[in-house]
Amino acid sequence: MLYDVYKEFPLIYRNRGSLVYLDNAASTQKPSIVIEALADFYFESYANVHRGIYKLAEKATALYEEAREKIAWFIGGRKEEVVFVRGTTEGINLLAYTLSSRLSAGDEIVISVMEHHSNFVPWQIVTSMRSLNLKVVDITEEGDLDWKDFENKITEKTKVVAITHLSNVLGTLNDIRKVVEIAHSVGAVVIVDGAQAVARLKVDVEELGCDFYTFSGHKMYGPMGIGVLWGRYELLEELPPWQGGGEMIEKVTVYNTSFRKPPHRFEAGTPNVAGAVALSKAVDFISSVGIDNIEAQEDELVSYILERFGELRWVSVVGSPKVRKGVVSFTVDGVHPHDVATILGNDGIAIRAGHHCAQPLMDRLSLSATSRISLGCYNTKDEIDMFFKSLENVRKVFA
Amino acid sequence: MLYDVYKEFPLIYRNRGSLVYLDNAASTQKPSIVIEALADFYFESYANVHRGIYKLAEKATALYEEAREKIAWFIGGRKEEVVFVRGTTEGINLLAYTLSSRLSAGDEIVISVMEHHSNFVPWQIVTSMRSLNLKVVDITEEGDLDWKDFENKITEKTKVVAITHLSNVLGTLNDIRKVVEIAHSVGAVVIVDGAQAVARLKVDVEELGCDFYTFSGHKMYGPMGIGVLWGRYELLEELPPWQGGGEMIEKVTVYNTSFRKPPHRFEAGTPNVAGAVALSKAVDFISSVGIDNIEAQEDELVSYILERFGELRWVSVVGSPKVRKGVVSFTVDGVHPHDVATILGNDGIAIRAGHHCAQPLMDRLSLSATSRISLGCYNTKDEIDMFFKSLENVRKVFA
Amino acid sequence: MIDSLYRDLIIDHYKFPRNFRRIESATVVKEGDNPLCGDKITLYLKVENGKVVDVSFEGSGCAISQASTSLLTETVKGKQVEEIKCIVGEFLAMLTEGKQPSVDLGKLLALEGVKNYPMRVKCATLGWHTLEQALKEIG
Amino acid sequence: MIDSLYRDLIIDHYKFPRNFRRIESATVVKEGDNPLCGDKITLYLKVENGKVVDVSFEGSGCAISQASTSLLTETVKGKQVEEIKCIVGEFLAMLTEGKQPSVDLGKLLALEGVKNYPMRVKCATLGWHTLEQALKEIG
Ligand SMILES: Cc1ncc(COP(=O)(O)O)c(C=O)c1O
Ligand SMILES: Cc1ncc(COP(=O)(O)O)c(C=O)c1O
Repeated sequence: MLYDVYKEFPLIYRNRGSLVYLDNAASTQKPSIVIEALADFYFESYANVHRGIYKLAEKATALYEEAREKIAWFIGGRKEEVVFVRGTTEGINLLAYTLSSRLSAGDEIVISVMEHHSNFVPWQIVTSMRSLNLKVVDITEEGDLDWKDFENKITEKTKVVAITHLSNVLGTLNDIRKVVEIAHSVGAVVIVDGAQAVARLKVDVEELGCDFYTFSGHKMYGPMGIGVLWGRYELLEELPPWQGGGEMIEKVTVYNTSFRKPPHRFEAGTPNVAGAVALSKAVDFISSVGIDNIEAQEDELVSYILERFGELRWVSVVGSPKVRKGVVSFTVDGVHPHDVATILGNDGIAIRAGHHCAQPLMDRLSLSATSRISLGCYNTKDEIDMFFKSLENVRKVFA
Repeated sequence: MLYDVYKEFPLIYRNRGSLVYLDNAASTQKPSIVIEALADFYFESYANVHRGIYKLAEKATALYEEAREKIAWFIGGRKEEVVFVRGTTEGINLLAYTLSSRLSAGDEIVISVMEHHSNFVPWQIVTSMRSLNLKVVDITEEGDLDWKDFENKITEKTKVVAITHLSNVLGTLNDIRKVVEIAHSVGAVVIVDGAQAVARLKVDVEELGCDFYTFSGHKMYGPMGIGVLWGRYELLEELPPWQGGGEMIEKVTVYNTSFRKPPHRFEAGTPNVAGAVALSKAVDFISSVGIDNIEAQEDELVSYILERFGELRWVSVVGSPKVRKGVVSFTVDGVHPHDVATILGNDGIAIRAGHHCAQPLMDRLSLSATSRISLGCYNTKDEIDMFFKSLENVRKVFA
Repeated sequence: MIDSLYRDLIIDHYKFPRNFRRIESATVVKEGDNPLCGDKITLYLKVENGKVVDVSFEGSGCAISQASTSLLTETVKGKQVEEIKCIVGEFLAMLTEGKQPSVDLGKLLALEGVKNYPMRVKCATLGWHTLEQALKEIG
Repeated sequence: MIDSLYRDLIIDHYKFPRNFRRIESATVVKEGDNPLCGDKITLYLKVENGKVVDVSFEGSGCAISQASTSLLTETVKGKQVEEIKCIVGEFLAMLTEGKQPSVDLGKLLALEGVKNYPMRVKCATLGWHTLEQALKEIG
């Protein structure tokens, strides 16, 4: 177990005993080196990037591009395939707008019913704009992708398949290689929403075989306002720009503009350099702890949580996927999830309750909301025990 | 003069004597309170916002909404009219995509030839997508908006007028009230690019009378990755969403979604809460120094710079607008601006050289590039003297 | 502290909501929901000569939203519309602005603790905002 | 330090560029530009039996880009294409990878200082990348 990792997280360390932070799927806390990298950048190296011909600007530019390199390394991609965005949501919107501009009426986009709103709403917007068809793959009773339904929904007209790597509600780890195999067989490109996966298990985009992979910095111990869209270079090269502005152009005349190559084509305006630099420190942090160690520890805690829940007749765990990572949703008989979260919150246990930005999934499960535990690398067995102790209070209040 | 303000900027203060930072139009340095607010947020109050039912999330949400309120106050708007974006570029792209979706082929968008690429390229992209006409207002020889040309270009078909408040190359302060008067007479909405203005003079959106105003945090002593789009509520309410995802929806079903009211409708995904909170500290900083004091000091330095340039026969100042704020572009006879910037940079004088993301303006001026000084609140007369001393070196090298 | 939120009275009204039924002959039926958290209610009012002679609700959601609406029905039944409007104003001011009520809110004070839970205030006010809308409709 | 960049030789070649003219009967004409900073050149090569018998350029831009191209023309004139390819490789490696050249680059060493100015390396290499393209074309 990673007993001492929590010491690297000032907010966690200082509030030890009074705060049990189990809302890591919403956002993780930050280790000191990330916060300090952010502050240091502004203290020591601050300048806008690109084309500044003085030392500070050179330094900022170098740091920004090194961050890109580090992130490429982290996910097994190439530097020029890494586009900095605000987060997963922006990454998917960028793809929805640019990919759909190349499609024709009647073409199909396939997603799954377990997607987060960020992998639902952009597709709804662009499919209705362009008369495309949005098809939604169902899940099994256990909460796994329904492969039969998936194969049925994939046709020769399918151009894009967008699937989450790891469900933020069910904890289901989807078999992306299988998704890719089926999707590529009809020539569709595969987009993977990696928001929940990237801080929980080793991600290698080449091994997964997908075409695009996107994730948020703030869910992987990095700062807010920065995220990553990775795409195969040949595919990025074919995409038109989305946002226009500085940094993404080659030459602008009054009525015409030529655009730079990827990744710059997709980074209009002043980028969040400080965010990118601090995100690369989050990668350093994860690497130093070891992503496999984080995964093993979270797996162990998940097993423990499921075991403890199994002892409570008045709690139902939502879903039982084949492979579950870091996330457990549950409901308490006769108590609304918001009331559960309020009572736990009052005991210093931070969990999330609601639809988790996955209303279509909630509808599918015939639930209006769930309570959710989601783990981070700093969580310990003691904390899980504190959670269960507080859960008894929920029971008492509603006795 | 604001003699001591520079002490609040650690990077400026520590490098005093060896660094003269005159590239503030690209980005400003940050005062301690901004950097500390950023770090403190992560140390003390970190959580994702909205719908977290525990103390940390409540605190983060409250800080985020207070930041919105502070920024509304700063520009004389209403809280619910303030949309957080990454920066000016994203603000204009959001407007270009959403406003244009309501226009018909043949409708006209009017901009000016002094616009930054961020107020050029998005309009080029959407006008070509939707068969709209992009019209570009000329400038006078002095570098002011050509009002006659402006009135000629405005017709009954003009639906949008997008103009910079303050040119990042010429330093021209445009008379926005006059723009508004003419544009509103044909029912066009007016978008103001406030990137260069908001840290240099008092901006009051009601007084200006414009419909949208957008600016970047990093150019007003705030952090990167955060900016503001202000819009009249009635107009924001009419706009469709642009990016889709969490936080901006009311109810999502598999095939249909209803959207929240502004400003949330336009804030898809996890926002940059830390950035917004730190930006509100930049507003506190500006307010405590006094925006009028900053303006007065920059005005004084600009006069001094122009006076000194006037004494040098081998330097030409670009443009002589009626009202100039904080920005002076120039060229040195026989020396390319990149060489000027390199030699100055070598002496620790940070200026910018190039097209300043305003290639159409460069073409209009028949220049390929200029060198540019742009001021911040911490610049002093001594620093300007150091600049001029270094400029003599440029001459010597190329003697 | 949690007891100041989930008072026995609240739990009781959640578990055994009062006036939880339809009124077929209602003067006005009004639906209210908090789409962000999924609470839903339908409020039935029967008004005669400016007086609420019967009131009921149906709905689903958290303890706070359901208990608050249940308490609402108890409070307004038999009262004049004008008096009810005053109570609604006082109740909402208590929760959203932290104001001391200037009339006696009786049992409704059991909900005062909600004001310390900003994320839950919307739950407690759902029924009351719906009532406000309903009263507007009858003029 | 600035003198290591703007050596007298560079300034001289900037002010008085050598072989700054068109070659009407050129074997290959190649344009190159750095759109991001606006430097532009056109390179003219006349090749006979694998040998560059004449070379010239036209262009505009900063001192580094123009002087570097001027020096280029002086360097390659009269040399075999194969030998030139080698020089191009060594020169680019010196500036972009900081490698010690393994052949004597002669006057070109005056440009070595550029490697300390990362934002200017593209200026110094513009002519050379254009030459590379041109040589590819003649095969
Ligand atoms: C006038 C003007 N508009 C827009 C921008 C773009 O701002 P940002 O890059 O922060 O989006 C800038 C700054 O580069 C500018 O000077
Ligand atoms: C699976 C999944 N996808 C996408 C997102 C959206 O991420 P962000 O809000 O950082 O854009 C989230 C997080 O809320 C998520 O859990």
